[in-house]
Amino acid sequence: MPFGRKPNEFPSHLWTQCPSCNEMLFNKQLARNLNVCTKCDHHFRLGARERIELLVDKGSFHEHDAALTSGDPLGFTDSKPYPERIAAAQTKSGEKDAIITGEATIGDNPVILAVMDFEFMGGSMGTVVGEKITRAAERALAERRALVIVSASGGARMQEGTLALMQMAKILGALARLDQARLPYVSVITDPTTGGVLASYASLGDIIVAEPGALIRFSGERVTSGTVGEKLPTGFGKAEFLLERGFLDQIVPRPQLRERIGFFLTAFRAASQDLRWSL
Amino acid sequence: MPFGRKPNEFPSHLWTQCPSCNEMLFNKQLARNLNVCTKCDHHFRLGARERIELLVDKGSFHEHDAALTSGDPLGFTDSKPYPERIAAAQTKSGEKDAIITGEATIGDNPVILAVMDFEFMGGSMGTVVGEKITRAAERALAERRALVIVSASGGARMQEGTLALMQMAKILGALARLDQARLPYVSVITDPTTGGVLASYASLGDIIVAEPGALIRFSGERVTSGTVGEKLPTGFGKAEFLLERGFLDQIVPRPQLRERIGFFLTAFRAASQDLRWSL
Amino acid sequence: MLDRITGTKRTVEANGHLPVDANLITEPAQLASRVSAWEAVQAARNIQRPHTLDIVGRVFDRFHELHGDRGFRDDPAIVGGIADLDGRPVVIVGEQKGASTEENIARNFGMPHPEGYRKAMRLYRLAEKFHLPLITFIDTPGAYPGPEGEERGQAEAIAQSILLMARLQTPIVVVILGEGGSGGALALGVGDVVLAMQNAIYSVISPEGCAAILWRSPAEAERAAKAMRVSGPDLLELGVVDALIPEPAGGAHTDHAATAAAIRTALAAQLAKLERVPAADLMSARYERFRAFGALDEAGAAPPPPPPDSWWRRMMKRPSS
Amino acid sequence: MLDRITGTKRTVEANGHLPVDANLITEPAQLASRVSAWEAVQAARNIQRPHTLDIVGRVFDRFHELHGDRGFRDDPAIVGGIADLDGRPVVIVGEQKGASTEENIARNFGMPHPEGYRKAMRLYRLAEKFHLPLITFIDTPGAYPGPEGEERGQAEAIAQSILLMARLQTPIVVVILGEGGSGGALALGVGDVVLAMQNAIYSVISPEGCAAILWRSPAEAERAAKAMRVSGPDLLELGVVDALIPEPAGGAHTDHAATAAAIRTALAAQLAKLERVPAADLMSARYERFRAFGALDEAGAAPPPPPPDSWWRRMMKRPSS
Ligand SMILES: [Zn+2]
Ligand SMILES: [Zn+2]
Repeated sequence: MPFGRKPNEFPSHLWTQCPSCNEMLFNKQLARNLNVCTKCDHHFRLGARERIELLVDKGSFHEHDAALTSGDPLGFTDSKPYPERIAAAQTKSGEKDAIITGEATIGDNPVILAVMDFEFMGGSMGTVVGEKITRAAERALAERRALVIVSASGGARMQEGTLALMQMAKILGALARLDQARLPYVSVITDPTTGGVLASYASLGDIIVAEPGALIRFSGERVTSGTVGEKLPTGFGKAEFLLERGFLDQIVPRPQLRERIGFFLTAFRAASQDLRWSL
Repeated sequence: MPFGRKPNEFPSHLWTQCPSCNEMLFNKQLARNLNVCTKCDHHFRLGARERIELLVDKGSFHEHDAALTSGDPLGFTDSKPYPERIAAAQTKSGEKDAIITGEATIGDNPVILAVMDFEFMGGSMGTVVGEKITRAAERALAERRALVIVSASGGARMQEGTLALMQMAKILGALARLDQARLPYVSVITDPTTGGVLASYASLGDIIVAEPGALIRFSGERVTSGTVGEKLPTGFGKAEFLLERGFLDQIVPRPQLRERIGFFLTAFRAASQDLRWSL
Repeated sequence: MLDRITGTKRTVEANGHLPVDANLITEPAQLASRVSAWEAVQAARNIQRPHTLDIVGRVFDRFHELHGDRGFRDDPAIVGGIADLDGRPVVIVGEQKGASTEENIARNFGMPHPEGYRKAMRLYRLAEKFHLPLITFIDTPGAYPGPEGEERGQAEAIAQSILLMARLQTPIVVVILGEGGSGGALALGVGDVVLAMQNAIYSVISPEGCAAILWRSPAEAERAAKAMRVSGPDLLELGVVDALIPEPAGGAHTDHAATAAAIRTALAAQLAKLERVPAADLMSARYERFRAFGALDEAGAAPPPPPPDSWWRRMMKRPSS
Repeated sequence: MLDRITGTKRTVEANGHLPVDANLITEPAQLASRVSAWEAVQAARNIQRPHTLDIVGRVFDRFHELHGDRGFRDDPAIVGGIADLDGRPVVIVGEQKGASTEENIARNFGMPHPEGYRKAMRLYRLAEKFHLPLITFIDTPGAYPGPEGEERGQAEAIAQSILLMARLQTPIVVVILGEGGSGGALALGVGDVVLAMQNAIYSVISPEGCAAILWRSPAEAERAAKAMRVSGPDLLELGVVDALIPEPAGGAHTDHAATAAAIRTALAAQLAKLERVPAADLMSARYERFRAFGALDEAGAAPPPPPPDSWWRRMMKRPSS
């Protein structure tokens, strides 16, 4: 701890304690450092707007489908009705749903970008996320751009029932067409990515990278322990574990993401433009 | 043991002892039963000519490339020169090399058939085996027949060096074309199949079946224990083990092989003739 | 404006290939009585309900099972092979529960590991290679959620499986036999026609799992099942399934033979229709079928164009209704 | 009549795309002195010899490694990724030995498990999808022969890998860096051009393994190496490799930088040639390259037709020599 002060001496609107190294971090400095701990490189979660800013070439982003919001197809109510939950999340976040999509360039490569935001109802995937990603993939196909999706999600949105589940098939249908057209798709997995998002587009990139320390699991902890009740080894379900198990191409620290994705896209594009290999 | 007689009371040209149940089996009866023990169903090895007879529709087999024999590209000598080894194997077996190929029908399905014989230099794959299988695959492609290969082999033939190794790439090049043309290839693995044969065509069938109890391993026991020195579990490397590990479609007892292969080929052919699904 | 609530009507019409003579239920009103979601959950999980191999043995004339993923293990929770329906060869893939505790332990209660989905994918490709129609049977609480599944890529296997079905160039008929549990079900669920047994369920998360998260108590599973609308009639109204296959009056578990007979009738009719569809039409109809799912509100956007006439209407040269 | 002894000449001519300016050795006579097979074995196995990542780091301008088979494990005995040679992006896959005992333990002495070959295949497909040339580096005693390898399908993985290379629709250049051990090497070895370092070896079975079987003593490995003709000049004469890349006078281990420079020159020249070949020609030339290997005697058969003019000659519109 810096200067031997106790945590309660740090007002929470000014300071954040790093859960990894316990360092007290000045919020402004943390934000300047892309929400990465200046002492131990712990990657804090990052909002979708900030994420877009760090990923794309400066000023190149133009948002698509910003007005799309969810209906309530099931008339779903638990402790409160689903429309109220959405309205609350919208008010809190200023966003319409758990994803922002648009066009941009990354290292001068034209891309369609989709970035999820965990702060909006746990980044859950309902029909808005499904529709926006599907449109993104269809636009990438129509305009022959690469597709980059940044995932951060607790899984499918239960309040939309099987219609949420169907989004997995809907999105993957569009990704199949993109693949057939030999257009690149880069999946960026951030903390946390689980459930139906991991079991669909997050796991399918031509290149799949993750941020250090990200939790990446098919089953939520609650589901796993409730259903099967086994004890899990430490490090299980973290990005580093998945790299070792063969499911990630690389773990890329946040400050290097733009450059790294740009490298891969440039390689894929350089060769594709050269139609000499085209069959 | 039948009638309480000792093994030495059974002349070996008349009787064979089953290594699995110790039953003494009258050779003629064993042959009539397709070299399967009448008591415990142990599958003895079977020569290529007998194998062909049990596999194809009666009288439908016509041999191809019967005159092909091996040169001595390396001038290879160990305790005796390679050409002498070949000559000895030819004299002993009456065959030119470790494989017989030809056309036939199986359950009325037109096939090209290739059957290896372990008795000829341990069923080793040299350039004759490579050439005959490649020609078989090329004929299947040209005549739009299915390809059926029955493997029984200790692996690549060391006396032909890297030219034997190259046969794996040569054969698989032809199998790739067959696959692209959507023609079926059925791999039948018999005791024993190891090394370069297992690591090439034997492991690649649209359907892969094996006979009960067949030894099926990539590494010969000698190589494995010499190089790595680990102790192996019982049952390791037997057909039943491979089925459990996901590498075989089925284990098919010898008497059912023709009918089973016929069933699959009929299914594949019925649909392929129907060009409504053709894309 | 709320412009795209997916409903049975739209989806069934777009895929309009459900023959009347197959005795299928395409409207909840056709049902004499409507089960509650929780009754459906219990019926779908009844251990005496016919499971995949039982149905396959009764529906098809011949069946030879094919094993293995060619990479790690033969998963007993997924079965598959080649079968024959009135001389028409098809590829079968289904999730397999047990009819007893012992069998359920051997079958892992119908919860596949990643190698199960990889076996399924191998058979999907086999179907495609030889232009064989693919028929899948869904019956799983979900993909196995334990550590071994995570280690070997449960999520990757499910994702690849869905992707492959979406692009597989051969007709696919999906039958939800009993429990359709989440992604582990959808990995077998992307088809040209999706049918469900009358008492089958299909859900994005198990009712218990949903209750544990939203109501903080698995005991609220009944409320969760109702809220998620998991029963056959619900699925029909949501358009998630195209039709229900009727079960015997007491439920499928009371009469396996009659249940199989109804499935056989339905499959024979679907295959007869699907085999007349040009492949390119099949692929775009499948894309559109899943593309349509949504419940969206888009301020200021023009209403979406009406879907083009389905291949079925074009083929039949009948006017749209 | 012994009609088809494969020799360097035939193969190199059919593939006649070896540019003179790359300083390649296409005739044993070009070598100042010819190493014995056993000397080559020892040189190829020298722990100080440059291994794949060392070469990749020196040959290419940028390199980013890609990990994992997407199913079981990231095998450290096979490395791969995307690299850049004078602005030309390529996919790299290579077997990786260690330069120390610790590193060798981590790299399993360059002996891949099945998941290593499955990682390689994933990268082969990536190269194909984006029309990137594939460059492979072979350096392995062989595929790992232990039980885990058998359990996870060592044979299947190698077979699939060879099959995939045979049909991969993108140019492939193979470089045998050190030890080319049997099927475990061939899984990276099916290319349009196959080059070997001057002191590399390539064999159907390790000299020790061959000796143990034929001479019943691993101590006879030297005789086995000679009999199997595993050295660079032997491979050139047999046509198994198209050319040798010269090593520094003391061997590659004495000067990694000079070794890498020679490899870079060779690769740049090959890529420049190959990128001008139409894909269909590439595929048939690759087929013919491996199709030609044989040493056959066929009584009564007509001599085989002469091979058609290679794509290279056709492209260059020069008369056959
Ligand atoms: Zn920290
Ligand atoms: Zn016996």
